[in-house]
Amino acid sequence: MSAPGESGREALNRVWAQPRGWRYFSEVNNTAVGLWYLAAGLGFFAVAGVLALLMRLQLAWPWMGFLGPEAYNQVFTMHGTIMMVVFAVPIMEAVAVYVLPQMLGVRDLPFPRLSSYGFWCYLLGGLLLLSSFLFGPVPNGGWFMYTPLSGPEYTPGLNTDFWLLGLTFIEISAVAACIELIVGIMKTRAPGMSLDRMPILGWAFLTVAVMILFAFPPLLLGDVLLEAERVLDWPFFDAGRGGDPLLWQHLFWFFGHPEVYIIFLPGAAMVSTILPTFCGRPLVGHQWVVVATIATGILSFGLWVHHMFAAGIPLLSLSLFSAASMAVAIPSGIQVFAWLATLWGARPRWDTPFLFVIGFLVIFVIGGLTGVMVASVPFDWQVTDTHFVVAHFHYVLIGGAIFPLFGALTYWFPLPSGRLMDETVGKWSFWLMFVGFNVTFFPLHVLGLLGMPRRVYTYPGGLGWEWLNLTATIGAFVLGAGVAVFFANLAWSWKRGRPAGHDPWKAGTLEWAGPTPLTDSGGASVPRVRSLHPLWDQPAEMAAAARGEALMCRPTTHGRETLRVSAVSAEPQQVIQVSGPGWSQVAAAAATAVMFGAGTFHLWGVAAAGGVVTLALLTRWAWHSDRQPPMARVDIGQGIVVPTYAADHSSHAWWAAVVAVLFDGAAYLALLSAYVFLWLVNPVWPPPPWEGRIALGDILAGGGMLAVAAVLAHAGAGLHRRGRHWALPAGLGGAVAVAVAVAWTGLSTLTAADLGPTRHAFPATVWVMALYTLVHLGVATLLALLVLARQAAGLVTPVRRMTVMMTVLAWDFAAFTGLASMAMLVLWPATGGGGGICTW
Amino acid sequence: MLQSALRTATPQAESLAGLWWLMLGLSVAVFAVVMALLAAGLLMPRRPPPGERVIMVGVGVTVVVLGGLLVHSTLVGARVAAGTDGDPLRVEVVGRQWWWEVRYPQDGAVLANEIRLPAGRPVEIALISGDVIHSFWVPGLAGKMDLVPGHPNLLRITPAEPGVFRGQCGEYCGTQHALMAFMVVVQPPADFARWLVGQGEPAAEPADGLAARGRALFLSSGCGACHTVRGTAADGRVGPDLTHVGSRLTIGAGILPQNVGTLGGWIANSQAIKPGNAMPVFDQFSGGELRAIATWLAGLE
Amino acid sequence: MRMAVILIAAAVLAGCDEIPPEHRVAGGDAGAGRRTVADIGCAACHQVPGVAGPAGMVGPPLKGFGRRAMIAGVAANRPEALVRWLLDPPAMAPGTAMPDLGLTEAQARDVAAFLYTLR
Amino acid sequence: MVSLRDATLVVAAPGLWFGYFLLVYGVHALACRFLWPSGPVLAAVTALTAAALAAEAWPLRRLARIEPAGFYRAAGLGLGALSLLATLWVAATSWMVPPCG
Repeated sequence: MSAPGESGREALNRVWAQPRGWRYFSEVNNTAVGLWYLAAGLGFFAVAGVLALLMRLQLAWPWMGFLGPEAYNQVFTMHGTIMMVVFAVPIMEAVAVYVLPQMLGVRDLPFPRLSSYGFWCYLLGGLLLLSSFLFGPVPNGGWFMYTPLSGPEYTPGLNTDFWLLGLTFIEISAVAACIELIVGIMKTRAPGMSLDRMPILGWAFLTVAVMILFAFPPLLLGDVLLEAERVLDWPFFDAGRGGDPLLWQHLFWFFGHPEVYIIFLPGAAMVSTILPTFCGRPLVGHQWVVVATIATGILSFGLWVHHMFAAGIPLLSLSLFSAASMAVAIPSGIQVFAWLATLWGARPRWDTPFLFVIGFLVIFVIGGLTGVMVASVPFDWQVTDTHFVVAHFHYVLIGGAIFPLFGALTYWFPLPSGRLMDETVGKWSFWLMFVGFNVTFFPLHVLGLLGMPRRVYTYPGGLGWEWLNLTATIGAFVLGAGVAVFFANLAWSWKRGRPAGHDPWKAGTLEWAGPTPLTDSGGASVPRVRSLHPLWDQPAEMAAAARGEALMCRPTTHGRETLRVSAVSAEPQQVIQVSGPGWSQVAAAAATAVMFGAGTFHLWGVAAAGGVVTLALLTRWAWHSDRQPPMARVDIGQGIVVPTYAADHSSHAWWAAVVAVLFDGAAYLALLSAYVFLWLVNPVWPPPPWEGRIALGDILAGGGMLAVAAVLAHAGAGLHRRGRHWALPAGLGGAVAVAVAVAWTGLSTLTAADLGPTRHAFPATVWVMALYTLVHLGVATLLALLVLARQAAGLVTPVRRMTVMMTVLAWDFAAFTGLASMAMLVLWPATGGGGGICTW
Repeated sequence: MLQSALRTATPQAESLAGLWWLMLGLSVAVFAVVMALLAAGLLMPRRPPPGERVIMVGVGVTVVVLGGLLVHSTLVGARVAAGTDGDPLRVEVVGRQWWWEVRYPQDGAVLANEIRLPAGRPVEIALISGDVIHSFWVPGLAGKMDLVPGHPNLLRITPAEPGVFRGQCGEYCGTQHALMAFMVVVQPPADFARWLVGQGEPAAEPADGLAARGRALFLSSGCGACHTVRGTAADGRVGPDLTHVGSRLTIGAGILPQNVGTLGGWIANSQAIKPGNAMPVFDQFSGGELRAIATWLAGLE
Repeated sequence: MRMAVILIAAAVLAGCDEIPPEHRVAGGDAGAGRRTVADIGCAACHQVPGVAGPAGMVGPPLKGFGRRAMIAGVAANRPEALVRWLLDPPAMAPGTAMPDLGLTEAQARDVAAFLYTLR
Repeated sequence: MVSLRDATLVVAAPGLWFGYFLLVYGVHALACRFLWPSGPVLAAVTALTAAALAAEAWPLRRLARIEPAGFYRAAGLGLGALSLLATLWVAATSWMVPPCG
């Protein structure tokens, strides 16, 4: 559908044109948002890198007076936190947002506005965390924030609050990326790119997104519980009142260990992308590398206790985690052998990206070997929390992620800039980084064995640590110089680099199909893919696609659109209209920032106002979603006709809803696990004062009403689908009424039971479970009201019913988790011998 | 090296060091092989890539090596954790921000930042947290074991022969985590027995007038609100027990040698030495008064 | 870093024989003196260039000691007086906080020699 | 054509392993808390998991007929083999160590 006389390409350029001037920041397209993400990530990297240099200066010699203990503790906390949470994971998401759509051959991911909202939350959350340097109470509990040190008694200032709220804010971006990547990779690929033809990078980001889905919710729960302990004095981690400091460690490391692989897997995938290009041949054992990627992702969830080998946990439990930790080395081995086999006799080209890949291989193998060492329980008793571990994980993370990332930045630099980075300067930056890295971190292995712990701001002389530390400090500045040279090269080459032209590296994947720099629309048409390396195996077709002679060579629904395909075999299913520029995501992020910023300072009124505004903006956003273009079916070329709207279980929107519910469900499972954990560590559960506080009848009645609410929502939606328009208000209205009744009776029952959440971890946990259900009933109610309003406005029909499906899902989830909580409270303690909370 | 994990004096630490040397040998071999393959692959003349079978071969070798290591490491862990048979000496160590209280419950001895053990006898060290999480680590004697509030832990070691070993907190525990060290002195059993009897006794009487003046100043300046000196009115429980402070090797939790000079310096301005520690600055004394208190304390052997 | 530079500089200066004749300590070994200063923990009270230690703030910092005119304000800064001071400070200045540290005569000479390298 | 359900089958094995891992960890924690004998339970769970992992190879064979390239079948078998190995390692270590020590 173009204006009269307009060619397909002109129409594409019009609808995909990026706004100019300050309006540029209203853009939501991945080629803009991905770049901002990358720039912000590198900015935070630079900050954390400077913090690292400050630490190395302080440790250069015994008793240095450069940083005092408090300053040093703040610096190492912020270095770790920024590197892990504000740099490493987001920069990988940034690469995914920028490169994946091009590599998968589509114009954009399915939810650009969500990506953009995620970016703004990330940027503002990172700045909130950094702003603690302005206000003074810089987080100082280490990036792992162990309780009770980080709790209200030992850190009464706002230090921990900055960390907890800053991270929670940033996690919004992780959730957004997780939804965007899972749905994007599974549902928006070029036709014909079945999963077996999907590049490793796609597999890695799919795995990583699924890992985020299950790893981040426990941290989120931990954040909420710790903030509740700090603000409300609910003693989840206080051993004196039935809590347990180890609960925090379990929640944190259930996130913290997969986190490392969330960073490493994309790095490895970048290697699997760059290496074949420079060797001019496909990756040997592609399918085994896919297997290794998936296996690493899942095995990494069986490793979390290996951060707690010295905590006094029974040896048998430790041994299980030791076995899993050794097992995870096998998939890494698969990848290393696949790379070696690909290199074998390939006579590769030695450009900078390839140098970074080789540097990666050397460093990562060392990091992997020390990783096997620390997987050994008894050896880890010696080296855990020493500089040996510092050396190990910097070998894995800098070697496994930073070197591939810098290689990848050099490799993909032509896509946004149309230019190549300077080769000579690039080689300088590589060698400075490679030498500096090893000089910095190799001596730390020895220091750890000589007894130097981590997180010490100084150390006495005479222990044999002086010269190794001095060497490491000198190395750190060489490494820093290498990074600075790399950044200078980025800046200089952006405008002045040699023009890259078409496919400068002779790569085989789709992001290089068109000209550089990328056009705003991301390509003149969408190709049909028949190979893992389309540019190598079907060059003529790809050239035709680049000329606009394949699919979707003009906008068929007036707006920006991308193609939805079937998840496995990538058959075209639907043309999706995606969002264009606008400010609602920026405004929503700003309101969210007010909420978290004010919350950090415990200004609850302002925070609540920010929350209400955020909710209002999100509602407005939701109001304009679930669009149904006027034409029901469109021809996207080559005789392929697809619908423009679908509300079924293959729809991208439904997938997104399911992913969101899985995330929420993972948080709920973490909550249940916390409940079971506290039950196991307490000798009597519930403790005697809480026995028989609630009548069983009250609980059964509450559970019954929850079930009724879900059934009503289902019935209303089902009848509405069959054309009974009245059924929707009746069903959803009934569900809302029942929810109000449940909330009312539940709250009055709990209040009457006088549980006293500050007295013990048991009543505090019961309250959290109750509040969880109440919040979810609230969300379900809001969604129901939104759907009813949309119906009144004619935006919901028996066909256009995606919002109805999502609302019913929310009711199901609220009812299901509420029932599970009640069952837990009633049944679980009874099996432990003690009396339950209920009077039977 | 006082604090090295490779200079060991118990069968337990010995096993851990043995594990290290074994894994180092394996790792060097693996690294050499991988680097040789990498170099060969990069340098050789152009040829078609090998089939996927090589990956399988590599993975097979990895599985065998790792499996063997896992079995060995698990067995070593079980052996080390079990300790050795015999009638164990029980010592209690309470970690506090940022020092260690050491108790010998059977003998009534209480001291700080120094543990003495008899050579040749199994020891059970009960590890108790007094506030936040700490970790007890004497690399020459054993691996780390955390002190977790609500979870008393037990560490079993058997010091083999006399020697002095430095230990240090292994888990980040706040401002002065870095300067939370202690000494472990392994003595011949007879020396140890004598020492333990002495530690159980009340403080010695002042040897001279200067020391007597020091004791009077100590008691009149409020030091007893935090410190205990058995045999005097000082019975505070906040800071270390000073009854036999003059017999210890270090002050300030293993960071300075103990002598009359460092004691005086610590009293007058410990915040300059160990910023953030719980002891306030006592800068109200005259030079002579400070010297008197330090002299008395240094004489409490 | 700074400490390392100072340390190297001190070593170089010591070797350069720039110590004026009136500050030569007969039988004093500056290197051994530096080790003694580190071993007995002078840093609890004094900041001593070339000896890593906590920033003691009880007595005067010893930077530039070789250019000081007086010892503790009671005696001219000459080797014999310094050795006497190190052996028993209260004997020379009864009100001083610095105690008799129980140094041997040889140790005191070494320490004195070291202190004169601090210029 | 390979369906979403087939693709799910490909990644089922490591999921099985993870369930097994959590179960062993949980059963062991419960056994130590309440002094149950955990050995027979763990042996039974291990045998069941290993059997399930082996049985997964059968439906994967079907994929070979509908997908000549062999990608899904190979990936499924590879993940199954790795999961079986990890299961056996976990079982072996839990055998070698005294419980609740």
